[in-house]
Order: sequence, then structure tokens, then C-alpha cells
Amino acid sequence: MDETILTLLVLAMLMPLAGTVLLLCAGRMIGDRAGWVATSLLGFSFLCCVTIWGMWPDRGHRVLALYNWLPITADGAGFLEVGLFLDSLGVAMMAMVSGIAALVHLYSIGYMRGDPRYTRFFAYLSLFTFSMMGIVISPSLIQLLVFWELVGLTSYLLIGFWYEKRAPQLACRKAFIMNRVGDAGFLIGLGILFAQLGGHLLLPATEGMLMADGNHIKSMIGALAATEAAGQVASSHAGLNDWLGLGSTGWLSLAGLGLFCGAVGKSAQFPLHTWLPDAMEGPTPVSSIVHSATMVAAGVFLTARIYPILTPEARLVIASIGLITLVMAALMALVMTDIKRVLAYSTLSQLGYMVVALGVGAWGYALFHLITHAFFKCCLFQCAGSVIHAAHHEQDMRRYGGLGRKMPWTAAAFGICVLAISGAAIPLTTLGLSGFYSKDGIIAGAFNFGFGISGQWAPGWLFWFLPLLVAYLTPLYMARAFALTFMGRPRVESVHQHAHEAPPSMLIPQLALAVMAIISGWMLWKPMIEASQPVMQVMGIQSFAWLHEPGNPGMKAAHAWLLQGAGWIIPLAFGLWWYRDGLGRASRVAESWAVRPIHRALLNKLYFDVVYDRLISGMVVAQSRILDWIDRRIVDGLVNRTAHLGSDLATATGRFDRDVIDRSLDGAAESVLQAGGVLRTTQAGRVRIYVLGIFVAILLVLIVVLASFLPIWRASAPSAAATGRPVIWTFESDFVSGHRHASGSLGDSIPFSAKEESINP
Amino acid sequence: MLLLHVQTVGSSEGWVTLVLFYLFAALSGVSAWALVLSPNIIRMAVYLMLTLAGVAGIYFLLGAELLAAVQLIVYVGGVLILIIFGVMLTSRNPYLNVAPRGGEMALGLVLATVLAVLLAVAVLAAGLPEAAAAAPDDDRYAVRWIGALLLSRHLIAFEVAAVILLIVMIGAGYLVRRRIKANQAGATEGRS
Amino acid sequence: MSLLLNFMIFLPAIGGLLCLAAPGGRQARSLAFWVTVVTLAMSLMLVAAFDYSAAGPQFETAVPWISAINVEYRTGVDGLSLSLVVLTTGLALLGLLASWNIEKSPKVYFSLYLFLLTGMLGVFLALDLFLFYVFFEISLVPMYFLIGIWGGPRREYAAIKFFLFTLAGSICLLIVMLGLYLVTPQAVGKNTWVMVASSTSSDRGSEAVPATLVDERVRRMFAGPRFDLERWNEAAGDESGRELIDALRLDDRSESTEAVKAVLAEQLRLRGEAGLGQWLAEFTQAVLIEGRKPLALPVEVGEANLDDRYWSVLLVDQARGGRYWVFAQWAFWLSLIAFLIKLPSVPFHTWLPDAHVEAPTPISMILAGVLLKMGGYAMMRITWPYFPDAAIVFWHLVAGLGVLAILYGAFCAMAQTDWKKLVAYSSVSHMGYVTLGIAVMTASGWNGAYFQMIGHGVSSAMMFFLVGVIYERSHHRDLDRLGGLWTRFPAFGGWSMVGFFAAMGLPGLCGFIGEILVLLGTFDAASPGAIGAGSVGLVYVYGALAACGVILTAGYILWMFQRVYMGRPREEYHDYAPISRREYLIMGVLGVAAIVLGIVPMLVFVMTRATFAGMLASMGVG
Amino acid sequence: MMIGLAHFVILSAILAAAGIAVMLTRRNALGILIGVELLLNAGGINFVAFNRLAHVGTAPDGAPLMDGVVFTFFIIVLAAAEAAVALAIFLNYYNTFRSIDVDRASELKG
Repeated sequence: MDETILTLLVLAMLMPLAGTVLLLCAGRMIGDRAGWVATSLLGFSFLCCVTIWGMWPDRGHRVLALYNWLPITADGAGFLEVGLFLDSLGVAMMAMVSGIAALVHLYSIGYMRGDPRYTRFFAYLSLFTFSMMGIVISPSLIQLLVFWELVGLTSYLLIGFWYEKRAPQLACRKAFIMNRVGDAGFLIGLGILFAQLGGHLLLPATEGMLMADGNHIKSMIGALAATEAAGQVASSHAGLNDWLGLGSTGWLSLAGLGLFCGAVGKSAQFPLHTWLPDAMEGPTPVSSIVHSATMVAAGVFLTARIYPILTPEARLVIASIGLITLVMAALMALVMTDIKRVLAYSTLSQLGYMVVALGVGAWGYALFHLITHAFFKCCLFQCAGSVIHAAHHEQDMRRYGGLGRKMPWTAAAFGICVLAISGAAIPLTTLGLSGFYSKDGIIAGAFNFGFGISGQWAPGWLFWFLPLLVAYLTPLYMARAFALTFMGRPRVESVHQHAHEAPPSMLIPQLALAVMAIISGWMLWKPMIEASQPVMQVMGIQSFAWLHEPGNPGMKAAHAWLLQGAGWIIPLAFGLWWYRDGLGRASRVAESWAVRPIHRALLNKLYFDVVYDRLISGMVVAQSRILDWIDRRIVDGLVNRTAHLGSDLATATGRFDRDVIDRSLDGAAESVLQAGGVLRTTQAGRVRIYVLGIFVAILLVLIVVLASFLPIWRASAPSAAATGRPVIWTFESDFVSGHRHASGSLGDSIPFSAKEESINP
Repeated sequence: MLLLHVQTVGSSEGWVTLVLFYLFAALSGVSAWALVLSPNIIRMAVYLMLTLAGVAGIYFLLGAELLAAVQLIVYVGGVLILIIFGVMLTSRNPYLNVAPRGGEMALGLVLATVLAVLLAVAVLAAGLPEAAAAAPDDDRYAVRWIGALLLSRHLIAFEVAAVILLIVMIGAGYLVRRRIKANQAGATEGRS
Repeated sequence: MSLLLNFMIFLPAIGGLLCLAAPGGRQARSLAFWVTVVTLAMSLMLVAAFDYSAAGPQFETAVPWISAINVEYRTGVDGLSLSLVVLTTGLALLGLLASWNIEKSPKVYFSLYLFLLTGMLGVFLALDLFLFYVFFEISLVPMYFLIGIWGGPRREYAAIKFFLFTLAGSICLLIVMLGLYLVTPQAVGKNTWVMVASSTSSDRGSEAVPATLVDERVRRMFAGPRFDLERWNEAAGDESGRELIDALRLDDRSESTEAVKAVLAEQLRLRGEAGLGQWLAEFTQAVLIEGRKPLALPVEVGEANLDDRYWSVLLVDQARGGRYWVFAQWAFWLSLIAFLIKLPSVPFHTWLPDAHVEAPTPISMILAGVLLKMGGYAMMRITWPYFPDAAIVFWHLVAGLGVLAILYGAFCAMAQTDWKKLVAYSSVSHMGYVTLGIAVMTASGWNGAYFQMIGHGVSSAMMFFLVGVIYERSHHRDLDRLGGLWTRFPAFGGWSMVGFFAAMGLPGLCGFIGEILVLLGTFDAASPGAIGAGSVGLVYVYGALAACGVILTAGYILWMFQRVYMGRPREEYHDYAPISRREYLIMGVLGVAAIVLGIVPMLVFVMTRATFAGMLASMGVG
Repeated sequence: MMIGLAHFVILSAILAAAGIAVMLTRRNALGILIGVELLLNAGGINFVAFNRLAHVGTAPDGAPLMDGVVFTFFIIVLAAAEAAVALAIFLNYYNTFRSIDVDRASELKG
């Protein structure tokens, strides 16, 4: 069984990778068939994933393969591992990712037709799919990080696909850097975990992390709460450690939040959300898969994976971040006029829901919403893409209008997804479109959490109120987008005139996704909850499992506040009516004195970009300039100054040499020369005169020497008779004895020495 | 036969040695001073030959027969010939008068005499030993010992001497060649 | 095999001489080509014959060289040098291909190039400190000329700056070497320059010594102060044995303390407390006040462990307040500075941008790819193994330098408008990871630092080559005057992406492995038993700052990538010659190497594993 | 009367004095050369005599001490060399000054 699953999984993984390699290496040969090649490969991959789902035996989790990758201990025995790992969550995600990717590939065949880099687009798209699958099947945080970054890379390439234009260049760079900011946090979290767990970075649902070194992290968290309750904050560290809050299990919060930083970047949560709307500069198929269905979901997926190590404090932070994103993005979606940006902010908002769900502990619903949202948001983007395609790349909704008549299928698919995202359901029943199932669960979880926390913490009510508020806002902004695009009269004739229904290759995926948007919730909610049971059990998540059970207080409250499934109708109907003829009515309200500043601020994305570009980015660049200046002027200047000092010193010594030493030498030489001028008169140049001089000198010396020896002149000369030896002879004998001694050492080198006897018998 | 006797300086048969010594000493000393007084270069050369021969005899007396032979062959046979060559090559007049002027001669003689006297005084004052303490072995001065010494203790000096000879050979040849060239150049100049 | 190793070192030099004698530039070029090919083949043979389970040096040669000062010609290869050797020979071949079109006096160029190769291989393969120094200096000279003659407009300035900087470092190294030479007799009985204790030689002490280390006895001389001298003196006044023993501070890592304690325990057993106090007082009197050697003490002392020469040296040293320990501290910093200059690390880095900007492309490749690695290699080979105690004491300063280099280099790179200068500063930043990884002295830190050297060798060589390819066509490197190259050269753009993103540390490429391991290793320094366990917060701050470097790296690489490759192609690109096959070959090889190393890092780690295990264990941090 | 060292030394002094006298009195370069030869011979006699009569004995290897003889040998060799060079120089000299009178060559004068 496992072998089959492993084979299928490897096949499913290899298909997109093979597509990438094939298209990059043999792209010229494949040419226009690239789209079909990639799509069929992805289709096969999807089939593999569905098969796995079908045969997934016990809904448990299993590590299918594990390889040593990076050595982390000195003896070379400890490793960071990579491999293949699946649990119910992974199976569902694999099916979702490969399915949506296949549909997006299909859609791109029509959308990207005629692009000069057609082949390369599919190569990137397949690589992206591969990377995303890699995240899903990661058994360890390190492998997750690897594919995490690869997803970032492919996203960079896809957003910047039309890099000749300036906006995509900036957008892709921004996306990557924002992701990197998050990743830095990820790395910090990873490092702290690494240091504290001794390198056990296997993901929580496996046996590795939870039981690392006998430390059951979950029980540690429990113990932490207990010790805090008892007022005993045990801290083994002091000073800086206390300041950083690293005492006892503070590191765990820090690690969890660090890892969550990565999720913030990837899932575009506040405050790193600004890249997502800009990423809409990429081709629309990219937006539909990368920035709605999969990549941005990776952050949520990661948070879900590390859920067990998240301390209560960390969860509160996570929920708050999600909450801010949720509300802020919904409000912005309400004022944007670019159709893709509306969808982008709506994505942000929905991601906010998921993150809130994780923060409040509605673990299963966060992932459920991730999957349902993938279907309808992907469909929405594809419809938007079709519209943009039909409208000759006009993206401003103010210039649309009445397109529903020209492209009815697209309008229908869009409409279905609007209903899905609004959480539409048949009132008083539990039947609804996909969004209803997942979102109501999240709101129910938020109610439970909010009620629980508001008793201890005053602003706690926000945790249930804001998700509820956004549940009413969502139908409004989606209705606005639908009405402005498809309803009313055409506002710009040129756009409307040439508009046409999308070609089948684009329409089919749209419709397929729309169908999924209708049925996936109803079809999947029971299996999802059941499938996540074992995973949740391992992680120790018990609550909220059966939110749809009638007795759950949170669910009861949620249903009540959402008018028993009828809550969506009011804002939706209002939106459709209010925007049926364009923005006229709305802009009048927006211009009113009370709303105007808010409207303006929302239109400017709450000035986040301004702050980031001008302030942070500007500061970084300014700092780099300053440091560069310091480097050139001060550090290097110091070096050059030193060198100059050396050369100055050399010059000075050179001058000293020339002016003092040389001159004195010159002076000496000159005086010698003058003396020589005097003396030259004695030098006649005659050889014999020299000879004469020499011998006169010899004679004088001889006389002096003799004078010292001859007793005539030397009163106290030692008597030769007394010693029996003349003075000179003494010297001679010394010489002889010295000589003998010397010859002794040299004698060894005389080759005849061995023949001594024969010579001297 | 004579040589056998001569080898034994300081032996009981000292009178032969004594005679021979004075004979050779007189030959070299007288010739040397005759050389000093001779005005003619060729005669000077002849006197020099006699002096050198006398010195060779002294070497014989001292038992250094190889040295004596070398003295005769190299000095008398080689150096002297060279000097004669020099005389012939540089003198248009074969009997060039090289007589010194009177004052110079006087000065030279005075100085030389002073030197000789001083040296003699010094030698006598030093009280040099009369003779060697021990009688030497027969083969003391055997040529093979000289060969062995030259190739062992004095090897470097020997090699240096060899190199100097080589250099001298090359250098002399070079100098003469330059002269020939210069002569040829002078000849062509003269012709034009 | 050892013959092959020595031949490999000197074959390029022989080839270099032959190049000078070659009839023309083309012949010299093909000669140089074949010489580098053969050198590469020989290094691969080394890899094939290497015993991956052995920690110590293999294929050793040890021949007396300058016997008057015990200098040996000692070469060999171990896990620390093997992959760097392969990197060197591989890059040398690629660099040679990159210099295929050198026109200015090619004979001299190729000859110098081969001499440089000999110098580099010698540095990595020398096992004698003196020999190492000689090769360290030898490699300077060809580089000086290669920059100074074939460089850009300011080549003289750059070459002299490079030379002087490195020479200044060499002087520091020389001082350390002389110091080591003078103190080794106290430990091993003779002056020695041997860097790595031989795995085969039998002249080691009886105690078990990890194989791949500087002679353990030498290293232990430099052990840090492990007991409180002041308290000892004070206690000695009371003549109470127990207090004296208490004065010896406990440090589990310190074998020297154990030995001292063993001696004292023995004396305690023999004499009782009062007797021990008496003995210690005598000892203190003799050693501290009269300066006598402990061997002059009562004979019973010698009967304990003290007769072993280096234990007695240690005891005296510690008693005197650690004379050798003081030397170790100085020597640690001096040798560190020598190698930090080579690495280069902030603030000794300013020769690098100038040298790189002025150097011709292949020389930049070699400079960044191999020469910088000498610094890191030497730190791992000399500074840390010799003075691990000093390294433990000063780890936070060195790690701080590393972090500073990471951030500073990245910031400076961001401000550049000269493409090559940007790449040069990125090297400064990347080498900061090496410093950091070595400084934290954890297994993953060392692995990471080492891999970072290999990975950077590949990626930086590739980056400089990519810059060179364009420079050859555009004759300028101004980032503001480039743009849209991707459209003009699509395949080149693809390879560029591999190169630059490898430098950025993208997973799947070689730059990632080093970065992530260094980061994890840095955090690992906070784990119990590691050197940062007492200052967890500081470790985390360093780790966090280094992680932030990742953002800056992405910032400048992406900005550069956008400015050069994205956008509309410029008019003048039509005149640019198409990228030749030779150029594609070079980037292809480097790019594939970057990908393969990024996916299968164990290729490097199998070589280093045994050696690192031995080294870290002997430094007391394994 | 025995012949002692003094005899030889005095003979050598006579020869040396004669040599100096020749060097001082002759203007002819060849004359000077002859004087030099006399001086060298004087030295040679001294060497051999001292070796024979004062420097007696054998080296540790059994070889007799005969350095004086060897020195004289070298003197002769060098004298030959000197003569050859001197002759070459004189020829050049003669070529230049058309004379061999050393007093004509006063260009050495400072």
C-alpha cells in the first residue's frame, strides 16, 4: 500500500518538474504545443493525487521516505532530513493543488496565446506547482523552507513575467523582498527551534518534534500555564535573556512567532500584505493560482503545521494579525476600482479569516476554508482574466458595464463564485455553497474564542465581532464587482464593442471551478473534518471539531448573528442595486465630508506603500549610501591615509636622505676632493715614484719593527737567553702548533691518509 | 750522486753542502747585483737567468728538487723567454740602452743597501736556529706528497691558480688581439 | 599517491616555466590548458583514492627541508582541504577558458596563471606552517602582476593595495609563527612547524589525541586560565590544602585543570592536608617568587604526573598567570587578522572591491573563488585548532565581526552602481557568514562556514564571469546604463539567474546550504554545552541580525537583477556579439555545479565529516 | 760552520734589495718586470728555507709538512702568469705610446 502511494506521490511530484525541465531545455522544439504538454502532465499528476486520496487507508499520517540532507553534529551522525510525508491534510492539499494547477494550465493555453515567452510561462507555472507540492509533502521544516523559497522564486518569475514593463519589475521585486522579510523571521524561528530541540526539525504531526528529547512540547505549554498560574516564573537565564523573554518556554513563543513571520510574508498578512495587490501585475492565470489558491495559502498551511508549538501568547498574536488583515483588506476591497485588485484584497481578507481561524483554534476550518477558497477565488480570477482578455487588457471596472450580455458563461461562473465567497446558503438549512461551510465554521470558532477571552481581556469582543462584520462586508464588495462588470449599461463603448465570450480552453476551467465552488463545501465538509481528526488528535486539538453540531455554543451564536443563513442576502442585494449603474451613487457618498478622508485613505491603501517605499526602503537605501560613503571615505580613506602616511614618510626620509645625509656626504666628498687637489701634486703619475713610495714606507715600517725588537733601543726587552727562544720564534711555534691542529681536522679529507703506513714504513 | 748528498743538509757531510751553498749563493747574489748595474736590457736578462739558476741550486740544496726543476723549466725556460720576446717586440734598437740616470741610480742603490742592511740586522737579531732539529726522511720531499697536498689541503689554491692561468691565457690573447686589430686599423688609416 | 599530490602542486609551476619558453601565445595557452586539465584530473584522482572515514591527513610527504630550523616539506590532504583543492583545480580550468582571448603578452599571462595555481594548491596542501607561509606568499606575487598588468585603468593602485594589505596580514602571521616556533620546544621537546599532527607518525604522546589536530601538547599549552591564581595565593598563606584545591576552578573542558587536580589529590593523599599546604606553599614560593622550574621541586612532585614535560609547563604557566595563555590570546588575534584580511572581513576589506574592479574577469573569478577561501581555510586550519581557548573567550567579538561584515557588505553592495563592485561587496557579505560560522564553533556552524566557502567559490566565480561576459561587449559596468539584457540574451539571462540567485541563497542552489547552516549553527551556539549557552540573548541577536542579512542580500541582488536584465533591451545590444559556446560552457559548468551542490550538499560533507568531527572534538566543543 | 737558516735569509735579503734597486732605477717596463722577478725569488728562497729548517714535522695523517714548498710552487706559477700578462700589457702600452718607458705613461696622474 505504502509503496503504491509512494510511487504515485513521486509521479505526481515529478510530472510538473519534468514539465519544467522539458520546457526549459527543449522549449524551442516543443514550441506552441508547450501548453498542452504541461497541462497534460499536470492532469496526470492530478489523477495520481486523486488516486492517492481514494486509497488513503486509515486517514493517518505516514512518512514515506526520509533522507539525510545536512549534517548538524560533529560526529556526522545527526542530520536535517528531507523526504516525503503525507497526512490527510497533505492528501487533500495535493489534490487541490494539482487539480487547480491543471485547470490553470489549461486556462493559460488560451490566455497566454501569442506571448513571445509562451513556453517559458508554462515552465515557470509547472515549477511553481512542483514547489507548492514540495511544501505540502515536507516532513521537516527545513524542506518546507526550501520549497517555501522556491515558491517565492517562481512567484517572482511569474509576477515579473512581463519584465519589459516597469510595474511588473517593481511588483516582483517587492513580492520577493516582502517574502524575504517574512523568511528572515522564519529563519530566526527555525534557528531557535534548532538550538532548543537539538536539530529535530521534523514537523509536528510526526514523531520527531513532539517528542524531541523526551520533551513533549504540548505538555511543556501546559506546564508553562501552570507555572505562571502559580506565580513561579522559572528562568535559567539572566540579563538579556530576561529582556528578550527567553525564560522557561518564552523561546517557544518566539520560535512560533518567528515561523509565523514567514507565514505573514507568504500569506500577505498585515503588515507585509502590500505585495499581493501589486502582484496583480503578473498575468492573470498567475494571479488565479499563485496569489489566490496556492502560494498565499502556504502561509496558512505552515501555521497549521506548526500549530502544536504555538503557545497561547503566540496564538493571540496570530489571531490579532489575522483580524487586522481581515478588516483592512475588506474595507480596501470596497473602494478599489481595478477588478484584479478588488479580488486581491478580497483574497487578503479571506486569508485573514484563515489566520484568525488558526489563532482562535478552529484549525480544521482554517484548512477547509483554504480549500474552498482556492476553488472560488481561482474561478473568480479566471473570470476576471477572461473579462480583461475580452476588454483588451482594460482592468478598470469603471470602464466596464453590461458585459454580462456579451459573455454570459463567464458572468454565470463569476456570479456563482460571488455567492460562494459570500457564504450563501439556503436560509434555515445547513445547505449552502462552499464558502458557507468553511466560513461559518471560522466565525463560530471566533465566537467561542471571543466569548472566552472577553471575560479576561476587554477588547476580546473584537475577536468575534470583526469576523462577523466582514461576513457582511464580503457580499457587498463582491456584489459591487459583479454589478460594475456585468450589469448595467456599457460605460465605454470601445471596451464593450469588441468584448466576446472566452474561448473554450479558458471557459472550461472556469466552469469546472464554478461547479467545485458549489459542491465542494457540501461534499467535503464531513470528509474534511473526519480526515483531520487523526491529525488534530496527534496535535491535541479537540475543540471545535464538530462546530456544525447543533449544540455548539459558538455555532449557535454564529447562526443567530448570520440570520440563520440569510445574512448574506441583504448586503448582496444592496450591492447589486446600489452599483447597478456604475459608481455614480457611491462616489457621491464617497465625496461627502464624513466619508471622504476614509475613502481617500483606503484608496491609497492606508499609505502602507508610501511608508514602506519612502520610509523603510528609502531609509535602507539611504543607509546603504551612508555606509558606502563611510566605506569609501573613512574606511578606505583610512587605508589610503595610512598609505599616504607611509609615502609621506618615505618622501620625508627621502628628503632627509638627500638634504642631510647626502649633503653631508657630498660635503665630505668635496672636502676630500679639495684635499685631493692638494695631494695630487704629489702624484706625478710615474710608476717608479710609486714604487719608491712603497719601498720607503716598507723601510720605515721595518725600522720601527726592528726598533721594537733590537735590544739597542729597547731597554726592557725580554732576554732571548733567558727563555732560550727568541721572541719571533715563539710566534712561529705558535703558528706551527695552530697549523697542526688545523691540519688534524683537515686530514680526514686527504685521500692518502689511509696509506700512511705503506708510504712511511 | 750530488743530489743525494745535497739532500742531507745539516748532516755530518755538511762541508759539501757548505761549498755548494756558497757557490749558488754567490752565483745568484753577484748576478743580481750585476743585473742592477747593467745598462743593457739583454744583459739584464742574461744576469737574471743566472740569478734564477742560482736560486734553483739553493732549492736543490734545500731538498726541494721538484721546485728546483720547476724553477729551471718555468723561470729560466719560460719567463725569461717571454722577457726576451718582450724586448724584441718593443725595441726598435735590439740593444736598447736602459741605463738609469745618475741620481736615480744613486737613490736606488742607497735604498736597496739600506734595505739589505736592515734585513740582515733583523735576521741576525732574530737569532734564527742554525739547523733543523731532526733529520728528515728520505722521501720527505717526495713529489707524491706535493701532489697529495696540492689536491687536498691546497686544493682551492690550486684550482684558483689554474683558473688564474686560464684567465691569463685568455686575457693575454685578448690584449694581443686588440693590439693586432689596432695595428690593422692604424695601417688602413695610414694608407688612406 | 603522495607523489601524485606533490606532482600536482608543482606541475603548474613547471608548466608555467614552459609557458615562458613557448614559441607563441597560442602554444602557451594550449600548454596551460592541458596543464590545468591534468591538474584537475589529478585532483579528481585524489578524490577517488581518498579514505573518507579517516580524519587525519592522507597521502603525506614529510621530507626535511631546512633542517637547521626543523622546517619540513610536509604535504598531505585531509577533509578540510580536499574539496577546496578540487574547487581550485576546477576553477583554474574554467578561469583559463575564460582567459582564452587574452591578447596582452599571453605567454607571461599564462605562466603567471600557472604559478598562481601552484601557490593556491600549495596553501591548501601544505602541512608545515613554514611551507604554508611560503605558499601563502607565493600566491600573492602572480596575483599582483596579473592585476597590475592585465587589469583595468587603476590597476597599479589596486594591485599595490591588494599586495600591501595581504602583506600586512602576512606579517601578523609571521609573528605568530615565530612565537609558535619558539614555544613548541617547551611542549614537544623540539622546535616544530608541523601544522597537523601526522596520522602516521609515531612520535606523538601516549595519550589518545584526535588525529587531525595540531599536536595536542602544543595546543594544551595555550589553554586558558582555569584556576584562580589570586585565591590560590591567598589560600597558600593559610597553608590549607582543601582551600587550595577549591581555588582551582572547575571547568569540565579543561584537562589541564584535571591534571593539576590529580597532582594535588596525589599530594593530598601522600601528605595529608597540612602537608599539602606546606608543599603548595613551597611550590608557590618556588614558581611564583623565585621563578624556578617545578622540576627543581622535591622529587615526589616528579613522581606524579609532573614529569611529563608539558604538564609541568602548563602548571608553571598557570601559576605564573598564564604566560602562554597571554601569548595565545595575542597570537589568536594576530593570526585572525592575517586571515581576516585575506577573507576579507570588515574592516580589512577595502582592497577587495578595488582589486576586483580592476582585475580581468578570469582573475576575478580566481580571486573570489579561491584566494578568499585561503583566509577561511587558514582560520579553520591554524587559528582555531591552535588557540581554541582564546577562540572560546573571544567568540562573541569574532562573531560580531562576522555579523557586521554580513550587514555592512550587503549595505555597501546596495549602494553600488558599478556592477562588478556590487558583486565584490557581496563577497564581503558572504564571507561574513564564514567568519560567523567559524566563530560560533558549532558543528553546523563549521559545516556551514565550510560549505559557504565552496558554494561562494562557485557562485562568485559565476557572478564575476557573468559580469565579464557583458563587460566584454559593453565596455562599461554601469548598472544605470544596462537593462533588458534578458530579452537580448534569453539563455544567458537564465544562467545569470542561477548564478545570482545562488549567491542570494536560494534553496536548491549552493548558496543556501552555507547560509542556512551558519544561521542554524549560530543559534545552536545557544544550546546547552555550546559556547554561547551563557549568553543566549546575544546568540539570538547575532542570529537574528544574520538572518536580516538575508533580506538585504535579496534586496541588492534583486535590484541589480531588475536594473540589468529586466526592462526593454537597449539599442546598442544589437551590436553585441552573441554569447559564444565557450562562454556557455563556463557558465553551464558553474551553474550545474551550483545546482548539484545545492541539492546534494553531502558531496562536500562526506569529505569533511571525519575531519571536522576530530577537529571539533579536540577543540572541546564537539 | 753549519749552514743555518740565517744564510738563506740573508741571501734572500740580498736578492730582494737587488730587485728593489732594479725597480727603482729602470724606466724600462721590462726592467721593472725583471726586478719583480728578483723579489719573488727572494721570497721563494725564504719560504723553502723556513719550511726545510724551521717548519719540520708531519701532519697527523703522516704527510710531511711542506707548505712552504707548495707556496713557492704557487709563486712560480703566478710569476709565469704575471709575466705573460705583463708582456701583453707592455705590448699594448708600446702600441699606445710607441715606447716602453714607464715615465711617459703619466696619464694615471690625478
